[in-house]
Amino acid sequence: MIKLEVIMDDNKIEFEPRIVAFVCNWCTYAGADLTGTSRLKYASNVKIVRFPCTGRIDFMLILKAFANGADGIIVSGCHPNDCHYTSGNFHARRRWIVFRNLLNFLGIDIARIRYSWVSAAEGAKWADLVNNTVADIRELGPYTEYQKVANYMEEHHD
Amino acid sequence: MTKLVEKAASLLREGAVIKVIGYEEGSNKTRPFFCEKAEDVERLIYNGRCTNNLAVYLTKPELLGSGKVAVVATVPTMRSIAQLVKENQLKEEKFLLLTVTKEDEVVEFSGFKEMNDYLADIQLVIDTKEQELINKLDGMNREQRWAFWQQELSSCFKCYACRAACPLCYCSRCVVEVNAPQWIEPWASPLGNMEWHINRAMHLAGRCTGCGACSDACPLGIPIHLLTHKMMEDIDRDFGATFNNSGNVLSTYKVEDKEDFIR
Amino acid sequence: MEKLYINKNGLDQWFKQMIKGGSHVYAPVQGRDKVDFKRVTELSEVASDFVQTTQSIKKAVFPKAESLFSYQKSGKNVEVQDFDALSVSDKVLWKIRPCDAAGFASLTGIFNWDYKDKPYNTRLEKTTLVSFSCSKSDSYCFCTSVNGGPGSTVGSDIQITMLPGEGALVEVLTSKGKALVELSADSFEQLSKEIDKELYLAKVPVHFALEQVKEKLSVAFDSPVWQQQSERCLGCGACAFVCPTCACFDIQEDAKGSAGRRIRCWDSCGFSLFTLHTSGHNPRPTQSTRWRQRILHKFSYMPERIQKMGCTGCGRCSRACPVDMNILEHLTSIAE
Amino acid sequence: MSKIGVFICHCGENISATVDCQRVAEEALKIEEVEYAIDYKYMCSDPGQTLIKQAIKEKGLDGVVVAACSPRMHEPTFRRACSEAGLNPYLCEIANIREHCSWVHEKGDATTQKAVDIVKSLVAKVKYNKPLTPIEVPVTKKALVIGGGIAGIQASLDIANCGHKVILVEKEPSIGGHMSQLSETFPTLDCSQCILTPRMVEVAQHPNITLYTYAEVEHLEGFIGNFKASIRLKAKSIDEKLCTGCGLCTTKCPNKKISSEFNAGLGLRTAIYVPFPQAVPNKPVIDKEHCTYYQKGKCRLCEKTCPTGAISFDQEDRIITEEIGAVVVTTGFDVLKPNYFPEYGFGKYKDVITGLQFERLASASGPTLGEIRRPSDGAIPKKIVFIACAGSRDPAKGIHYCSKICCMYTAKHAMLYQHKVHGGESYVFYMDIRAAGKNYDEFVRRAIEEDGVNYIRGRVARVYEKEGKLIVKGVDTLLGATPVEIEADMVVLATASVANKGAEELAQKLHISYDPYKFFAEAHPKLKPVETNTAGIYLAGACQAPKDIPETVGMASGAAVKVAALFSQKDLVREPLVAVVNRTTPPLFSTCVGCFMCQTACPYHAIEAEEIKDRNGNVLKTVAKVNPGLCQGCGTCVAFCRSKSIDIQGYSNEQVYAEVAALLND
Repeated sequence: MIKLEVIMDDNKIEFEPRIVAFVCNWCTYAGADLTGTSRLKYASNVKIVRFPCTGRIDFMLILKAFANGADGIIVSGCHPNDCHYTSGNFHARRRWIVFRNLLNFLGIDIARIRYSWVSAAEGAKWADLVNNTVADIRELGPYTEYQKVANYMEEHHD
Repeated sequence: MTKLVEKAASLLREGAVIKVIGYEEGSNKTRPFFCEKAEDVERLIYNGRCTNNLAVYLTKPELLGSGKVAVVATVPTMRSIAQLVKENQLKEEKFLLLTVTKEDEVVEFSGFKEMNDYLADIQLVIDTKEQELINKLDGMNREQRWAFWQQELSSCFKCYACRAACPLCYCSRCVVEVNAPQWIEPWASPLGNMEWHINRAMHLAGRCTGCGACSDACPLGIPIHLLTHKMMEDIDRDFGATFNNSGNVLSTYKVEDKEDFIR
Repeated sequence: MEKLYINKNGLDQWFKQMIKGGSHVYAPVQGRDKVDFKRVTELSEVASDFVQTTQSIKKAVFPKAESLFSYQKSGKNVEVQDFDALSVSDKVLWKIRPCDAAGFASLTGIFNWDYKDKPYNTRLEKTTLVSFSCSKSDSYCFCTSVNGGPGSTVGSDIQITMLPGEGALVEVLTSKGKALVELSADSFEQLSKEIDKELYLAKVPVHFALEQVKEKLSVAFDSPVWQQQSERCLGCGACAFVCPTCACFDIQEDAKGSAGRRIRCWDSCGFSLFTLHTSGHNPRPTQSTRWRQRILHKFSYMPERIQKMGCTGCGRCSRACPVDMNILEHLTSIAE
Repeated sequence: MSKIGVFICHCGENISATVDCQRVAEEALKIEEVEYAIDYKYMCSDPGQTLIKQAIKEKGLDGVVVAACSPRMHEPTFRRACSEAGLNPYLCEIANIREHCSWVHEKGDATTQKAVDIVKSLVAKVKYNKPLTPIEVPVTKKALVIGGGIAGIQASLDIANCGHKVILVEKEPSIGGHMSQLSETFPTLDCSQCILTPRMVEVAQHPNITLYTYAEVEHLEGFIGNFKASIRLKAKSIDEKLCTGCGLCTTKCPNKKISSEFNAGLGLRTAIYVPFPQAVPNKPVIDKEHCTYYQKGKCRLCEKTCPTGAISFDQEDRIITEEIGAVVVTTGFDVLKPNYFPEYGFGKYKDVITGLQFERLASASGPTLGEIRRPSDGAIPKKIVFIACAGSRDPAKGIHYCSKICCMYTAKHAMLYQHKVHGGESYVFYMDIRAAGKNYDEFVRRAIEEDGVNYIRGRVARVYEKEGKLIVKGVDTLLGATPVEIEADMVVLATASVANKGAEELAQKLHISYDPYKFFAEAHPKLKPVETNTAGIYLAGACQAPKDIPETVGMASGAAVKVAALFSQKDLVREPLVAVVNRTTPPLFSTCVGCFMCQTACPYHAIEAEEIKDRNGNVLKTVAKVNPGLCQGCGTCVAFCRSKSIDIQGYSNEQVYAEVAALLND
């Protein structure tokens, strides 16, 4: 394993957020490709999972990402009216509205989930989105609250 | 002899139905009653204490048998039936729907449509006690809400009484039983419990009729109905779509749906 | 077997010593609207006025989910970490009911029948059962119909009977009980006179003759009674999970990346999935066959197999049932 | 246990400059079930591909991950290579370590580690990949064209000329559409009918085309290659086999004062009528609403007149069904209704007319035989005002869009007027002149410069009558908003083009989408302009948006090519990345409970109901079924399905779950 932590001057390890991005194939994935083609640099903390459409992104994947140790999540697809499948992003949007309210009601930190529309032409926007999200999550710190719950087994706390 | 008993007796005697699903007196509370014989009709009761949502039985063919079944439906039961109809789960010819008015008169519906018309005039009343709890939670900061729900949900032991009592949880294979992949930890643990209750709420989004059967059934008294209840409120506010006019919120959309968090 | 007296102050002191000694003490605590077992550190946290907790305290020895072993893979190597007996803490189960104490005997029978279950036995060994005899009962209670009673000491390490004037009779029943008492020996007094604890016990009527139920059940496999009784059953697991003797479990794998663990968790014969085969065939296809299994298992199979009843008459299942499946009522009707 | 091969491409130095590719290969080899891992300079080159092919054969790989550029680049290349080595192409996944890694991060351990993580997640995914085979759907090689205007005519002829059968359905008694009503066409001023009628005749005579006029599509079901259409043939009350089209009946019909649709209300027709002399088919129909016999039970004069006994009063509507493989929708447009313009006095003053009416006045076959005479008294207008953008680009009228053709036809109208009325004065009020098109701007310039049409940039506020003149009050914004008042003899409104009246209803029948203005929606505004979201249904002409004739014809030919391409294969072959509803053993058959809420989630109407029956034909269960011919693989239904009964091939729940877990876990 290659160590990712950056050793700081005062010997403290700077927190490197682990972030996954769920993106649609047609807009944001292509937008991120364009970021690459344009050689725009951004933080390496974000790793992309490709979906055909934001409509495909199961809300459970977001919870699973947190359970598996993600500190932040990006969800991004085509702008409204630009969906390759015409309405997948509209369905997704409605799902996120409902889901986000529910998570907030349960006290899950919704500031760690960043939603965006990034088109295939918005390579620069993708780089900004990643950099801003990494900065924000770095500020929020590791999502230990959730990870503690994820690894909890009652018997060990008896 | 109440009018309900008379009605049930005549239905059974004439063979119009093979059974009447209603309520009887139980131990310290009322309970569902499957009345199949005319001589048992006297056990049928109907009053404000009849709180079980009988719609839960209507999606279980093995319980219904092969004939017409009469259902003594409370308002929450009727709301659930209406939603089940929207979801293609009930065959009209299979059921004879009855309800009892405040004046103890028996109303017999000619079909789902008539039942819906009857329901349309009845306002959905929100229990003020529920609202207090929701307001209390809304007043908390995020960390407090998290602590509240962790405390509540970690006690859950996954008996799935909430699922079993909900008329709209009729899947033959529930998502918690899906193991490829294992979306939700099947054992009772803080994470698995929370994931289960989030799934339950999401799956009921826009479908829940607010009957409260889930939390009534919870042996541990976890206020799980708050999740679906809060969601009903949010959906009503965000999409103006209550179960009365849609019942299908997550598989539909409007171009003009408003949000303030996608950038 | 030793009988002692303890006054209110003594009780307080003794309890403090237990906590100080490092034991995890579980006792009934009044929640928002239910009384249930929670870990406590002060005697004042313990609920006083209640008939029965919602859940039994079987999770002390049979957790709702527990890791049987864990593993870590690195390359082609796998390192397995067996169940760690040392991780189990000493526990005192405080103010359990005689029917709860009796339940442990059934569980022990199940977990030692064909295989000595290490996690279970380790936990039980480190657990001391302090039951309180019952001064109150309700219409769901039927311990006396299943060989128990409000003052039964079966299964308990210590039994306490509260006396008028806030003192208590302490029956020290086992060496484990004795060890617990010795934590604070000077808190106890010798009895000045014999105390008839029967005077302070609830009156729980006998509702049916157990032998008669067993006899009826032996020929009831094909009876229509199962269908009649279970029609309203929703098929949830509430009854099994609150029950002090239900021990059905499932085995699950929890794997994340290169690490993982095998988990044993509660299950219920009331779930349709419990017996579902991969082929799609279900040998217990309906709720009535599952209900029959529940009753027969408790009242026929367990007595036959491990010479223990599968029911202690605590009535929790009836209280917990969302559709008022009252086991006492059903057993009585079977007996008739 | 899988045997996965991982192939890491340097892409010259595009990847290896910032990512330690050798290191990635070493780390990849440590992943469970990875049998082989190697890095190479150019994986997409022939030797690179050979490397993959050899490893598949020699190591017996059952999964391949190529860590290289974006899958949008070379996924087909590497899948083909796998296929050539005998591995199902869908068992190959691409780890994007160029666009998403080496190009966007600086050289360093973190970048190499990210490449490793990406490889790990794709390895985790590929373990769950299933071999897939392309979907083959049989195709009925017959097309349905709805609407017999120039778009429908062109599409029908093109498809028919490719050797395929066409059914052309037109709701009016004759094909021809709006184009047949036009006088001359811009920018060449050639006679519309002269160029159109030969095509109309060709349609009627083409052996591959079946023409149903006075007919409408009632219902359409099925999917690409396999539609079934019900078509209502409205009763014409004429036996077409007997009718010779002699026209005697129309001369005898006593009911002669019916407003003629063809003449846009400026002429009259009889109740039994042929819409216009060159109509195809040139046989009359009886307009039941206006026929004295149908209304009052007496008359039957036409029947008595007809020499062949072709009148058939008791004819009824017939509904026929046709099996077809593709549909081209060419239902055209409508012009904005007159009641939209009270400020211009439309409807109040007879001499305020629409552009379409002007076409009829200017047409040699029109009510004035091509002379510009005003409707009120037949006088030749000495002064005429044209108002462009009558409704278009006017949010107050609810129309935000530009109708596109009005600038051109207004210039044409003014020009025609100047040609026909010597010494006449013409004015055009306009907002902007939009004359983008070959020879279009030149045409407008000609109107202004050679024919002396007065163009005034500004809007008209009001038109009112004063002493027999129409007073047009407007402003000239180029002269500093100077008020302009013109005493005109006639006013022509370039009314907005709007969607056809029944467009919404038709869209719903066909399950295609439409925009807020009820114009039918193309599948993609740039790259799929003639496709709809429903596979196998195509669009051409003004039913999609306002457009002129050459554009319409081009689009019609485009749609025809789509149809011909579809029909050119024995079977329709599609990528198998589609949703599938699970099937399982009895008694469950499927975990789908048949709530059918997925149907509203599907943008393509690809989800059908399937009845599961026992041997005696009793329905045991009704479950959802995805039609692979219609499904486009968006997966919205998958995310919606509560019981996880629908999954999507290529992005299955197991695949994406494994991918996410592998990205985050060590």
